[in-house]
Amino acid sequence: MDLYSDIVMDHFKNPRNVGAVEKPDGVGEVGNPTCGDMMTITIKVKDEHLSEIKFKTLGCGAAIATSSMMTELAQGKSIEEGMSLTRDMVAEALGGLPPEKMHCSNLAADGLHAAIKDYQEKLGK
Amino acid sequence: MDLYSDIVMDHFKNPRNVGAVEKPDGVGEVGNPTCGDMMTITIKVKDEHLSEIKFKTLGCGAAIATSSMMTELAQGKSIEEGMSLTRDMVAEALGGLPPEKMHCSNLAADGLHAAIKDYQEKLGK
Amino acid sequence: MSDKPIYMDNAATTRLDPEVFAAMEPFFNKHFGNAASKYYQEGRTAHQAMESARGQLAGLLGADDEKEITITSCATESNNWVINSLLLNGTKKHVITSAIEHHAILEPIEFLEKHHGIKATILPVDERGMVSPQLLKDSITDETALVSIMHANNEIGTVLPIRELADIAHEKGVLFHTDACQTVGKIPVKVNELGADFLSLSAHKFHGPKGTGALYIRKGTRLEPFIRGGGQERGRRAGTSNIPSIVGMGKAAELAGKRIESEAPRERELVEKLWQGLNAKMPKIRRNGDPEKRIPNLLNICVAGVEGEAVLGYLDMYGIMVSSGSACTSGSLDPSHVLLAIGLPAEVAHGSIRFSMSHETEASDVERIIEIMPDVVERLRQMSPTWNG
Amino acid sequence: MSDKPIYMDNAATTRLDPEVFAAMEPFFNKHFGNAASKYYQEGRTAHQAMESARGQLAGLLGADDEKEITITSCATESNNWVINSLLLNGTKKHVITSAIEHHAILEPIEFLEKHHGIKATILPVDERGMVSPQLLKDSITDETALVSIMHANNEIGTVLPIRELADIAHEKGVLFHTDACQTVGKIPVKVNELGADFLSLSAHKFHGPKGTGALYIRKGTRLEPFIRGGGQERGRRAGTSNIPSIVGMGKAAELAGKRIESEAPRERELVEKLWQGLNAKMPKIRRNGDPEKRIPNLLNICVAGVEGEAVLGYLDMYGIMVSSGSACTSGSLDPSHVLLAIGLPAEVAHGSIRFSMSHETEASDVERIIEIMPDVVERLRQMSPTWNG
Ligand SMILES: Cc1ncc(COP(=O)(O)O)c(C=O)c1O
Ligand SMILES: Cc1ncc(COP(=O)(O)O)c(C=O)c1O
Ligand code: FES
Ligand code: FES
Repeated sequence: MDLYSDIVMDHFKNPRNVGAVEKPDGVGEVGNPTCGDMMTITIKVKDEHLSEIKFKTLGCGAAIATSSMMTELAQGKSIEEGMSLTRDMVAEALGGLPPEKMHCSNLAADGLHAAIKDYQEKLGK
Repeated sequence: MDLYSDIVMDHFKNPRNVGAVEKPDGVGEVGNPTCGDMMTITIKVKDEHLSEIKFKTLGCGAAIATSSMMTELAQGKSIEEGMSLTRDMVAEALGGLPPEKMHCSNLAADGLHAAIKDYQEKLGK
Repeated sequence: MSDKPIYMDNAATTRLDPEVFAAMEPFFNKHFGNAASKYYQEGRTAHQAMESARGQLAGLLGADDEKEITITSCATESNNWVINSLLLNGTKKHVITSAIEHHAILEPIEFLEKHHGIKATILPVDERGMVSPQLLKDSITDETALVSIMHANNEIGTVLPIRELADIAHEKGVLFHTDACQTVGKIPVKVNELGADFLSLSAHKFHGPKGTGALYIRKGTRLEPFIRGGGQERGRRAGTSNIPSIVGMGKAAELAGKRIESEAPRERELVEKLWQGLNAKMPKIRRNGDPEKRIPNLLNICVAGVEGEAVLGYLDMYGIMVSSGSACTSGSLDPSHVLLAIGLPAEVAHGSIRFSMSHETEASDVERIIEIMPDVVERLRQMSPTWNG
Repeated sequence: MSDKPIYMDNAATTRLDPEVFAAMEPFFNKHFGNAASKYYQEGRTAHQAMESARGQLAGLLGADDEKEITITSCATESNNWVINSLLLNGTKKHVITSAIEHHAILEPIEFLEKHHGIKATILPVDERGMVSPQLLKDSITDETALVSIMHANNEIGTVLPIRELADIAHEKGVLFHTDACQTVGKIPVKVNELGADFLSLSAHKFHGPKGTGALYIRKGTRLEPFIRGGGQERGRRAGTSNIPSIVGMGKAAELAGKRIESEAPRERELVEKLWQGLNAKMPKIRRNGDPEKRIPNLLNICVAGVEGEAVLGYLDMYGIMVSSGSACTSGSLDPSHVLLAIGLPAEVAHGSIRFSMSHETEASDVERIIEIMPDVVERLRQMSPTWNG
C-alpha cells in the first residue's frame, strides 16, 4: 500500500513544468510559508489560451504533485477552461489523494486562478 | 519455582497421620467450612504426653500440609510442649509458606491446642 | 502418571495458535516500523497489516465498518474505558450491571461509586446465572448512563440474553455494553444481532496474543478516549500500535471464525462426556450454570467435601490444569462472587472446579480426567472432616 | 540507488532485537500459561518469567525494589495513569508540566482542564528546550499535586535537569513524574539519581516489543490504579499479564544496560559526523536542541526552503527512513509544538528533519545520508518559491 497513488508519486518524483516562465503574463501566489505550503504559478497567455505554465511549490508531496498535474491539465486550455479547473479535477487526474491532503490540493487550482486573474487585471488597466 | 516448598508438597501429597484416633482423649475442631477450611484433631494422651495424633482437614494444600507437619512435630511431646507449639514453628518446619497462606497455617496449631484443652476439660470434670 | 499435560483452563487463557504466531513473526524484527510513520514504506507496511487485521476482527463480529473496532491492550482496558468514560464525563451518573460480571467491570464501578458520586445497581442473577429482563427494565432511571451485562460468564459459562437486554436499554435511550471475552471465537458473536453499542474482547481468549484486545464502538456512538496523546486508532486510543499482536489478533479472529461451526458442537459433546463420566463415578457433585444457554467449552462443578485449591494441586501432579472459584486460590476468604451470586453456599462454592476446553482438547484428555479426578477427590475426601463416605 | 534500507527513526520505534525475540519465543505457545494461575506448573513458569523480567528492568533503572516496577501496555498508558490518578482522585487540582512534553502528557492534562476543573501550568522552554528551575519553583502552589517533566525530548533530544527539578518539587512536598521514553536504554537512567517519584517508559524504544511499558512508582508513594479489575501487578494494573512481551522488555533492558557504555559515545560521534557532513554540504540548515545536554542518538535539523514531508518522501525512494516535525506529516496546519516552543518560526519548523540512531546504525549509513540528502534538498529547493539559490 502506498500513501499516494502511482500517478501522485510520479508527479512528485518527476514534477512537470517546474520553474517560472520568462516575462509572465500572469503570476499567482497562494499559500503561506507559515502553513508549510506556498505556490507561485506563472503563465504565458497566447490568444486567450494558456500557452505556458510553470510552478514553484513549497509543500508536501501532494502539494508538489497537484501543482505538476495542474500545469499539465491547464496547458493549452483557454483561460475560461483554466478558470473552471477545480481541485477535484486535479485530484481525480492524480488517481485520488488522501483525505488529509485535500487541504493542500486546493492550492494548485487556486494558484492557477490567481495567475489568470492577475493576467486579466493587468489587461484591464 | 514452586508455590510451595518441597516439604510442603511432600506433606500435601503424602500427608501423615490422616484420620481419627480411636476413643480419643481429646478432640479439637477449628475452622469453618464457610471459610473453606476446617480441621478436626484427635489425640491420645499417655503419661501427659501426646502418644497419638490424627487429623482430618478440609482446605488447601497449605492447610493439609500444616496439619500433617503439626502431627509429626507434636507426636510424643508433652502436653505443655504441645500447647506451646506455634504456627511459626509449623511453618518453619515446612520450609516456609506463601504469605497469603499464613491464615490457614494458624489452623493446625489452633486445632492441637483445642484438642489438648478438650482433654484437660474432660480431666477436670 | 503419563507425561502429556492436559490444559483445561482455556477460559483463563489459550495457547497462541502456531498459525497466528507465523502471521505475527515478520512484524517483530523485519517489518517493525511504526504504523504512524506513513511517509516511509516500512511504516505503511505496518499500517496496512494493522488495517487488514482490523478487517478480520470486524469480519468475525459482523461489524458494518472496520472503524467500529478500536484496538486496546486488553478487555480489562476496554471495560474500564467504557465505564470510566461514560460515567465520569457525562451528566448521567447511574450504571446498571450484573452481580456476575468480571472484576474488570465491577471494580471500576465500585471505585467510581466510592470516590466519584456514581450510583450503581447490581442486578442479581438466578441459580443459572440469568439476569431478569423485567428487573433490568425496572432499574433504568432517567439518570442511567449505561447498562453493562456480560455475554457469557467466565466461571459458569451461562450465556445471557444480550439482545433482549440491549433492546430494553435502548427503549429507554440508554447505552448498552457487553463483555464478550468468553464468547468471541466460541459461539457466533455478531454485533448487529446482539445490538450492543459497545463490546469488549481479549485476543488471548481465542488463541491470539496476550496484551491485545478491542472495544467495538457502534458507529455514531460517542465515547471519550480513556488513554490519550496520539492520533492512533483515529484518536480513540493513543499509544504506538502493537503491530505483531494486532496482526495476531486478526489472524486468530479469522481462524476462530472458520472453526466455530465444527468446534462448538464437538466441544459441547466433550463437555457432556466429561460431566457424564464424572457424575457416574463421583457421588455428591453438582453442575453449575445454565444447562442449555451456555458456551460449549466450559464445565463448572462443585464437589462436596473438598476444597478447590487442593484438587488443583493434586491434578497438577498429573499435569492436569484446571481452575477453581475457591477462595483459597485467591488468598481471600470469600469464594468467587459468581458462585455466591447464583446462590451457592460458601462451603459448596469452595469445592468448585472449572474445566474449559478449546479446539486442542481431545477425547482422550476427557477420558483421562474421568479416570484421575475421582481418585483425587476420593483421597481428599478421606482427609476431610466434612465427608462421611 | 542501493538496496539496503537505512532506518534512522529509532526515536519513533526500534527493531526488536533478535536476542529479545529469542527470549520471548518460548512464551508464545509453549509456556503460554496465565501467570495468575499459580496452582499449576505452567502458571508458575509464566509468573517466574515475569518476575525475573521485572528484575532485569529494575536493574536497568537501579530501583531499590522490583515491586517499584508496574507493567503497563505502553508509556502512553503510564503517563495517562499518573496524570489521571493524581489529579482526578486527590484534593489538589493543579499540575505543572512543560511545553515540550509528549502529547501523552499534554492531552490528558488538557482534557482534565477542560472537563474536570483541573488547573495546569505549562512551563515554557528556552531555545535549547530547557525548563527554568526558577520558573518551576515560582509556579508551585499549595494546590499543586504533580510536576511532570520529561527526561529527554523526543523531537530535539534535549535532556532536562530532572534531579534539580525533582528536588524543587520535593522541597515543596509535590510529587514528581518524568517521561523517560527517550532516555531509558540510551543514557544511564537511575531512578535514585533522578529522584523522580514516577517514571514512564516503553519497551519498543529500546529494542523491546511494542505494546509493553512500565511505570516506576517509588516505594511508599500512593497511586490509585487506572485500569482495575484483577490482582495482577499487585493490584496496581489489572489485565492478564502479557508474558512474552514482559519477558522481552526484561531482556531488552538487560541488553541495553550492557550496551550503553560503548554505544552512547559511538552514536554521539555518528550524530556529530552526520551534522558536520550535512552542514558542510548544505547551506542554510540549523541544528535544534541543546548542543551538549542531549541524548546521543538524535539529530534534529531545519532545512530552509523545503517542507519536511517532501524530504521524507524523496528519502523514502532511497530507502532512508527519518521523520519530520512538519505539520504536513500530521495533517494539521501547525508544525510540531516542540519546535514552536523552542521559538522556531512556523516556516522554519516546517523544514525539520529528525535522524535517530541505534546500535544498528553504521558509519556507512551516515555517509550515505550525507551523500544523498544534499541532492534531495537541492532538488526540492529548486522547486521552492521561497528559495533563491
Ligand atoms: C517522550 C515520549 N513519551 C511517550 C511516548 C509514547 O510511547 P508509546 O507510544 O509507546 O506509548 C513516546 C513515543 O512515542 C515518547 O517519545
Ligand atoms: C468475562 C471476562 N472479562 C474480562 C476479562 C479480562 O481479560 P484480560 O485479562 O485479557 O483483560 C476476562 C478474562 O480474564 C473475562 O473472562
Ligand atoms: S503542503 Fe502541507 S499538507 Fe500538503
Ligand atoms: S485453607 Fe483456605 S487458604 Fe488454606
